[in-house]
This record gives sequence, structure tokens and C-alpha cells, in this order.
Amino acid sequence: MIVAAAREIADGDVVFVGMRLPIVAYGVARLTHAPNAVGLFECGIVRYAPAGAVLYTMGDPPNQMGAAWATGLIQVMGQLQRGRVDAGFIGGAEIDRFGNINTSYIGDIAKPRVKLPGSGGAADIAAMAKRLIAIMNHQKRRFVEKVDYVTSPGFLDGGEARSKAGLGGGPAAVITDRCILRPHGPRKELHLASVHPGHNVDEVRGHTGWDLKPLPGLAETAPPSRAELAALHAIDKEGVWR
Amino acid sequence: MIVAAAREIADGDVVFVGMRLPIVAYGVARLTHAPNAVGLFECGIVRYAPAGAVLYTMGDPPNQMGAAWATGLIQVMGQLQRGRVDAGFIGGAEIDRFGNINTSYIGDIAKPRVKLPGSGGAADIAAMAKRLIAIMNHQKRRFVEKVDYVTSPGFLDGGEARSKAGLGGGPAAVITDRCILRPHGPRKELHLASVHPGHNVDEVRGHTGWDLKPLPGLAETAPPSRAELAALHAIDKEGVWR
Amino acid sequence: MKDKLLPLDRAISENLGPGDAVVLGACLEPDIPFAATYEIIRQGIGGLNVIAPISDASTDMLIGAGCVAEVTGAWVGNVSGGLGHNYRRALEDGEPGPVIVHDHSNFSLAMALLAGAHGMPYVPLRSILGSDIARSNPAFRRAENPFSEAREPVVLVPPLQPDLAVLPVQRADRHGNAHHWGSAGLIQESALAAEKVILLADEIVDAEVIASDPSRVLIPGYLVAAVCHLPGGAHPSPMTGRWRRDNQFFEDYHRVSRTRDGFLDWLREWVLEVPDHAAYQKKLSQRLDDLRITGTAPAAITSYAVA
Amino acid sequence: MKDKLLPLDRAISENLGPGDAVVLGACLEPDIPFAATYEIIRQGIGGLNVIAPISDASTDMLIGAGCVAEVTGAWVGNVSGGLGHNYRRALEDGEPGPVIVHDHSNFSLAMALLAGAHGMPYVPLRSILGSDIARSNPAFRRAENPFSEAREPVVLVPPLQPDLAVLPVQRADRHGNAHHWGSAGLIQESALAAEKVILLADEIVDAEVIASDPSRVLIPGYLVAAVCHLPGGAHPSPMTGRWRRDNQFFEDYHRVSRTRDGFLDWLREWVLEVPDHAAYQKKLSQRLDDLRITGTAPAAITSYAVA
Repeated sequence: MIVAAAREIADGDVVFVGMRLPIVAYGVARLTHAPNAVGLFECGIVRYAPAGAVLYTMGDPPNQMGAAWATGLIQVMGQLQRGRVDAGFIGGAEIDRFGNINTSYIGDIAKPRVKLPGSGGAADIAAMAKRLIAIMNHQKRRFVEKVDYVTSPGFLDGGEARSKAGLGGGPAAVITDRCILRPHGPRKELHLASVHPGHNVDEVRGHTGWDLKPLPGLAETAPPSRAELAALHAIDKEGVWR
Repeated sequence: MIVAAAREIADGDVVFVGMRLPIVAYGVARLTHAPNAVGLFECGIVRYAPAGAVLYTMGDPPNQMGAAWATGLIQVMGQLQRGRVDAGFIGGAEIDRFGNINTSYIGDIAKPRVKLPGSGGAADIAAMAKRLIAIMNHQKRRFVEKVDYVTSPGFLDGGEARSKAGLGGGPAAVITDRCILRPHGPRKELHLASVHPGHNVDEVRGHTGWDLKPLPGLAETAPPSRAELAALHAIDKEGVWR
Repeated sequence: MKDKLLPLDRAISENLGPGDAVVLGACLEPDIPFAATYEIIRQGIGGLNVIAPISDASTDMLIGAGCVAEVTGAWVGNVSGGLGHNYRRALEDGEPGPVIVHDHSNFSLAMALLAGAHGMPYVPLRSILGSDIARSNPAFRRAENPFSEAREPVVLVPPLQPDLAVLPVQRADRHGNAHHWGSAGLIQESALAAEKVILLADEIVDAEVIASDPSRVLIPGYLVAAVCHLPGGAHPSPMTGRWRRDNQFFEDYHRVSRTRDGFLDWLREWVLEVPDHAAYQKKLSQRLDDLRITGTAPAAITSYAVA
Repeated sequence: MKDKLLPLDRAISENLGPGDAVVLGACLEPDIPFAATYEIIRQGIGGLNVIAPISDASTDMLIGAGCVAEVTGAWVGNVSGGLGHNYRRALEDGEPGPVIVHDHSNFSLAMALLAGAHGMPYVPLRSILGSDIARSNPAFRRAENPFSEAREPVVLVPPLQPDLAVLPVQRADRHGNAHHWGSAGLIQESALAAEKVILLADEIVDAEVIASDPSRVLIPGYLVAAVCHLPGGAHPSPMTGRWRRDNQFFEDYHRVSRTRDGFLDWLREWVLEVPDHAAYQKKLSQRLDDLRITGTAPAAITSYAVA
């Protein structure tokens, strides 16, 4: 999952790194195929090399020391709105067939069944990054036909809805513990792009709350290479995030 | 003139200090009756104590060293728009009976007779400081019935015109080399408030381009005290700005 | 200049009242003024509008303690554990009382505080277009960009000028002049937007130390109401160059606060029965010492010489 | 990381073309990139839109040399002498050519660059209400604050995203990571708003020096197109901790530029017949040495240690 996320980062990309798993994914990418990637953290940090120790939060001292820039949230998130961020990572509690993500309210807003923590920077990253990559555990209650609340916009109602709302970019991939989904076709609905080793199409469809269609050319996700595994172990020495 | 300007600063005031003479006036005030005044400079400096050496510009090294804050223009000028600046000083090429100041164009904008340098921060200071204090040489061509161009708004057409334009504050005093003018009455027209020693009412009126009326209680400006003169010499050791 | 050094209890009681809007946690994960969070709970100040983009478990604690009527923020939970249990209970069950949420993204809250800081009437924003945040928070308005030919939609964000911001800094002098370094989140916008500022200084230094580096100044003292000397006052959150994060503390809190009773036990142990920050430090004892950064990795020398 | 160190002539010729909008002087009186001003004149790049709040005599020189079609600024003159004679001749007599002025106040230009820096669609402003600036620059629009009950007027400022910003800094590494200290004017807004950035570094240092103090970073290198090593590249303007202002130079320029011929003589002597910055330094010789700040007034030690 982390390695698959790392592969979404191209060399030279300016990447908005979220909390938790994406921090590790950024490190893996940087140590393998993307040595010129730049990592942005919404607390106000820009880094080239990954932090020298495991991070529990993006504001931990190892992420500050040796940073390329320690500045304000606006100087970093402003780069999103300025159109300078190539890829952004977020997680979520619920995602729907058009890649809209909910991290706010399950059920009615006025009296929610579950109150989730909220957007943080996710709504901004989803709206303004050129490519959005979501990382989520693949469970039927999380992969739903329509999210109760759009915290982070994907393609909204599909088709041209996102551009009509004034937004470019949009979801490029959803990385789960079972597979990778990508938007496809004029409706921009999420399709099954590849299945991780040890998982299969029927299982994935069984854990998805909509009629998930396979992409033409659906294949198995390439297993982590030796270099990728080595990078993963180097970044997360203690296995905190695995 | 400098001492009269210094007296416009009350103790504890947050003062927007412009170029040239006001820098000296701030220093004199701080060393005499206003030891708790704070000086703001639009290049991004906040100072308590005046600089330790004569300043040719507000960005000179002596104004940086030991500053209370070296920051951006926005952090300093934002305090104006935030309503936190008690008094602001500006100069000008032309001023009219309602305290509007022109530092932009003499004559027609499309083909000016004289192109002046422009606003700098003067328009902002005039619009947003709680009290505006102008410092100008008193000549008939400068003290005009109506300025060709309002760079820095005074009371505009007088009366309620300024508040109708969305502005509070306004001119509190115009300090010249001959006298002090202050707005008076419902029209907020500039009146003669005091005449400096060695000058007289007729002379001042003769150098003013409108029918300048005296304020009730018009008096002679108090001459500089020994303490004020000592402060003036301490701030401007070389007499650059006298 | 006025001496603004005060004990925390006086700084809070003199500058925060019931119903006030207060920034508690402007830097996201680091520099959260937990010592002030605890003191506000001890003083039982209620009806607060707590403003913070993300402030780890601080907002959750205040909600559980019944101090909060409104939350103006982008994320409320526990960075180590995820969900905020008190936040859930308040929103789902009204326990211990109802809380109104003013939904924001990090960037929309940033723009609101930026506007408050510099007296901007409002700020137009693209960044929450398409998000239900722009709908569920009625403070926002929709408009069109008058400079665009294509009738481009924008969201207008009104300014926030909180009554108070409580801001941890590495060092300050007694007059409130302060240095802060490391990621800054919204600390400067909060300092300038708020009507009053209380600094929690990890170290009190001579005025000359702050004046030696004016570009490192967070905010000059004339804009500060009170300075409290509270080493480790951001514990369990980290502070650049000074304190590591107490991850276990957050995990423990997340676990025990899962039930209301568990939270109340935690609150008694860590807040109500701890009279002040000195007692809190003593209770943490070795654990706090272990989090203290004692090494030094000095910044390159910078000079402001004039000759 | 890419090595971005370039000689000034290549940095300019590769990153600035005729008709471009370029920030030359973002810090008001200090840190004006005069070395780049001279090089642009030597290369004869014309039709520029010169953007600067206040940049002392730099804009006046460029106008006199015929490089300028438009000025976007708040003040054009000579801080020592007052009026800018070339600016006057261009506006009053069209000599050496007509110049269009986009009038701003310092704060309205600040808001335009702030908007450009952070992708804000526009910024509403109170600060030039009542001023004719809001009328003589047709870029501004008037509107009402939709959050006000009293139909409060505001002025809307569109964003500026210049093609290039040339920014002097005290030190940078070869990859474009840079430290700047002292008053910052609009240097950071300009760095983030511009499509491309050229740094004029007073000193080139190892990457570790910049990385030792991330809070002092002006802008990280990935946003920088080129770095030029130009000690004293801001002469005659001052640079905090490095160079005093050459007041006499500004006064001399003001005096001789009073006539067109006087200006052209000055231009030949100080720009056209000086091939590069090294020759300029040599020509200044002892005079430059006398302006160099050799003492040190170090900032308090700041640490980013993690343990």
C-alpha cells in the first residue's frame, strides 16, 4: 500500500504530504525513483530528504531539523492554490464512486451518527493539487455509492461537475490495502486498475459499495521491489506505520 | 517644525513613521515626553528606541539593528488596516483646505506638468491611521484651494465626505515651517491653530492658497524646550535633517 | 517598558472570560498550549469558541470538560489515535453539552485569520470550492470573481479576530518580545488577528537576546498582554529545538477517553487534581526530562552589525 | 539537486525577455538589485513592466535607459533627492519614450503580490478608499463588502504574478536555497508570486549552512531559476549586516540626472562602459570597501536539535 502510493510520485514532483502513511510513501519515493521530489507539509515545512527519524506527526523535531523551509501554513498551502503542487495525498473515512471523500460527518450533519475529525488540509489538497491520491483501507462501509458529506471533492457527481464547480485536477488514484482504483471514461468514475498480490477481483468487488468495473488491461500490482522494501525499512525503522 | 511634529505623538502611541523628518520627530518624542511610543516603518521595521545613528532611509542598517521586529511590509502596514495605528506622518507636495494631499501628479494625469514620485505608503497611512499628521513647507503653490490629485485622502470635500467614503480617522494637524493648522468645525476645514515664533498670521495667510481662518484661541507655538533641543541634537547628530 | 510576566492562572483569569473566542493551538501538531488548556479547565471558563486549525487532543479535552460552546476549526481529534471521543460524544449525543461546529479547511481558517490579522474585509478563496464545507458553515458566501471572464466561482471568507490567542514560544523577554522558530502554522496570523495575546515562554531571556535577532521575532511585546514562564508548557506536544512529542501520552488519552467515565478519571488525574504547571511537571518528572531536548544543533551565525 | 549558479548576464538573458513584468526592488530602500538593473540596461531589454513598491533610483535609471514601457509601483524617485528626473521626463515629455504608470499605494501593491503569491483570486482592500489611486489605475474595481450591514465600500485588487523577480539575499547555496534577514518589505510575496526567481547572493555557502536554519529561509531552491554570486550586488542600496547605503552615490545620481545629457553621461560611465559587476566593484574600489560592514553583531543562538 505504501509502496504503491510511493509509485504515484514522479521524479521532480512537488508533493503535498499528508499525515501518517503518506509521510512514509514520500520517503520511499525519494529514496528510490524520485530523488528530486519535494515534500510539502501543511504545518509549514518543506523538505527535500525525508526526516532522519520516524515521525509521529509532521511537526515533530526530526521533520523540522534540516528542512528546506520552516514557514507558515499559508506559504505552503498557498502553493496549492497557486497551482504549483503536482500531487497531494489524503486519507479518508468514506469514498464514493466519483472519488469524493468524507472525513466529517456520517449521517445527518445536525445529528451525526459518527462525527469524524474533519478536513484538516484535505479539502484544500483535494481541490487544488493537480493529482489527488487517496489512501484508504478497503471496506464496504468505507467504499460507498455516495458519501454523506463531501469534505474533499473528487469528481463530485461525475463528468464535468468538478470543472463546473471551478476546480481543475482531481483524483488520479485511490490506493487501498487490496487494489488500486483510477478514474476512467467521460463520467470519471473510479475503476479497478490493479489488484495487489494475494487479492482478487471478486474479493475487491465484494468489499466495494458500488458496481466496481475493471479497467481495460487490469493487472496485478507489481510486488514491492527489493529497493522499495529497503527504502521502506530505512524510513520506518521501527515499523510504526506498517 | 520637527519639535512641533514630535509633540503630536502621545506617550504609548503606535506611530507610523514616514521618511525623512518624521524619523527625527519620532526620535525626539521618544526621548522626551513619549518614552513608550512605538515606531512603525513600512519597509517592515518596528522600533522602540530610535536608531543609534542618523538614518538616510528607514531601511539603513542602524534601523535594523536592535529593532523590536524586522518583518514584512504587510505585517506592519496591516496594523494600519487593523486599526492599531494611533498616528501617522506623511509629507506632500500639495495640500488643500480639507487636508487632501497630492504627491502624484501636478496638472493633468494623462500629461502632467510635474510627475511626482507617488504615494509610497502615504495613501495607506492617510486612509487608515487614527490621526494623520502632515509635515510640509509652507508655500502658496503647495497650499492650494484644491489639489489636482488626491494621493492621500484628508477630509475630501469636507464635512461627512470622508466617512461616506468608508474611512475613519483623518488629518489631526498640518505642521509647516511657519505654523500649525488643524481641522475645525463641521466642514473640517483646516484652520490656523498656532504660529511659530518669528512668524505671523498675515505672513501665513499670504502663503496660503485659500482664505485661511484662525482657530479661536490662536496662539504662538511654544518654542522648543531645552529637553527637546537636546533630543533633537542627540537624534540627528550631524544635522542632516535640520 | 511594562513588565508583563504573570503566573498562568492570573494571565488566563485576567484575559479570558466565558463565551470568548480563543486560539488554542495555532501551529497544528507542535506548540499547542496544553498548560493553558488545563488552566482554562481548572478555572471552569465556559461557553468558549475554540479556534484552531488542528490542535491535537487539546480541543477534545476542553469539550469533554464542558468549556466549549463552539469549535472553529478544520480538524478535531487526536493525531496519534484518530477520532476525538469527547468531540464525538458532544456532536453525536450532546454529552456533556451541545457544541456548534464552524467547519473550515486548514486554508479557509488560515484566510480568516489572515484577514483578521491585517484588517482585510474578507478573502476570496478557491480552495474549498466543491466541498460541503462551503455549505455547512453559513459564515461563507459564494460569489463570482469580477476579474474573470468565465464567471469563475469563489468562496468569500469573513475575517476572524479572536478575543485571545495563547501562543507557546521558545523564548521571550519580560516585555512580551518573543522568538519563535520551526514551522509556524498560523501562529503569526493568530498573534496579529487576536485582540489579546498571552505567550507561554519556554524560557525568559534578557531583552537583548530578542533584540539581537529582530527577524526571528514572532510579535513585538507591545501587542502582548501577558507572558508566562512555562518550560514544557506545550507538553505533550513538541516544540522545535526544545521538546519531543510525548506520543504515549496521546495514545493513553485516546484509550482512556473512549468512555465518558474514563475521560473524567483522566481529567481528575491530569488536570483537576494538579494545581498548576509546576505540579504537572513534578507529576511527569523523569518522563518530562526524557522528552527534553538537551543537544544543540545551532543555526548558522547571522549578524546585524552596522559597521 | 540542480546547480543553479550562473553568471548574471546569463541569468538575465535566459530568464528575462522584452515586455516582461519584473520585480526589481521588493524591500523598498534596502536590497535593491542594482547589479541586475545595470545588466538589463546593458542587454538593452525593452518594453518592461517594472514592478516595485519603492526601489529608490533603480526604476528611474531603467526608464532613462529606455527599458521601461510600464511602471507598477507606489513611488518612483530617489530617496536621497526626492524626484526622479527620468521618471518626470518620461511622463511629462515622453522622453526617451512614453511610460504607462499603474498607480498603487505600498499596501495595494502588497495585496496584489500577496494574491499572486498564494493564488488568491483578488483581495478586497480598505486602504486606498478616498484616494484617486483607486480611480487612476483602472485595474482596481469598487465593490461593497457583502459581510457589512452598512454597505461598506471596498476596493478589489487583482493579483500580480510577475514573469520574474530579482531578489538580493545575504546568502544562498548553489541550489537556490537562501537566507534573508532584516526588514523584508515584499520580498517573500514577490518570490512566491513571480513565475521565476533570480537570487543575487552576497555570499554562496554550503547547503548545510542554509539547512541549519530553515526558519530563516526566504524561499527554497526548487522555486528558484538561477543564483548569481554578486557581493555588493545591491550597491548603492544597503543590505542588513553586509553593506551600508552609499548616500553620496544617490545624491550624485540625483544631481547629474537632472538633465538628459547628464543622465546619459552617468549611464555611460557607470553602466554601459562597465562590462560586469566585477568591473563595477573595481571601479568603486576603496569606496565599496568603506561601505562593507566588517563588524559582527551576532543573533542569539538558536537550535534545531532533535535530542
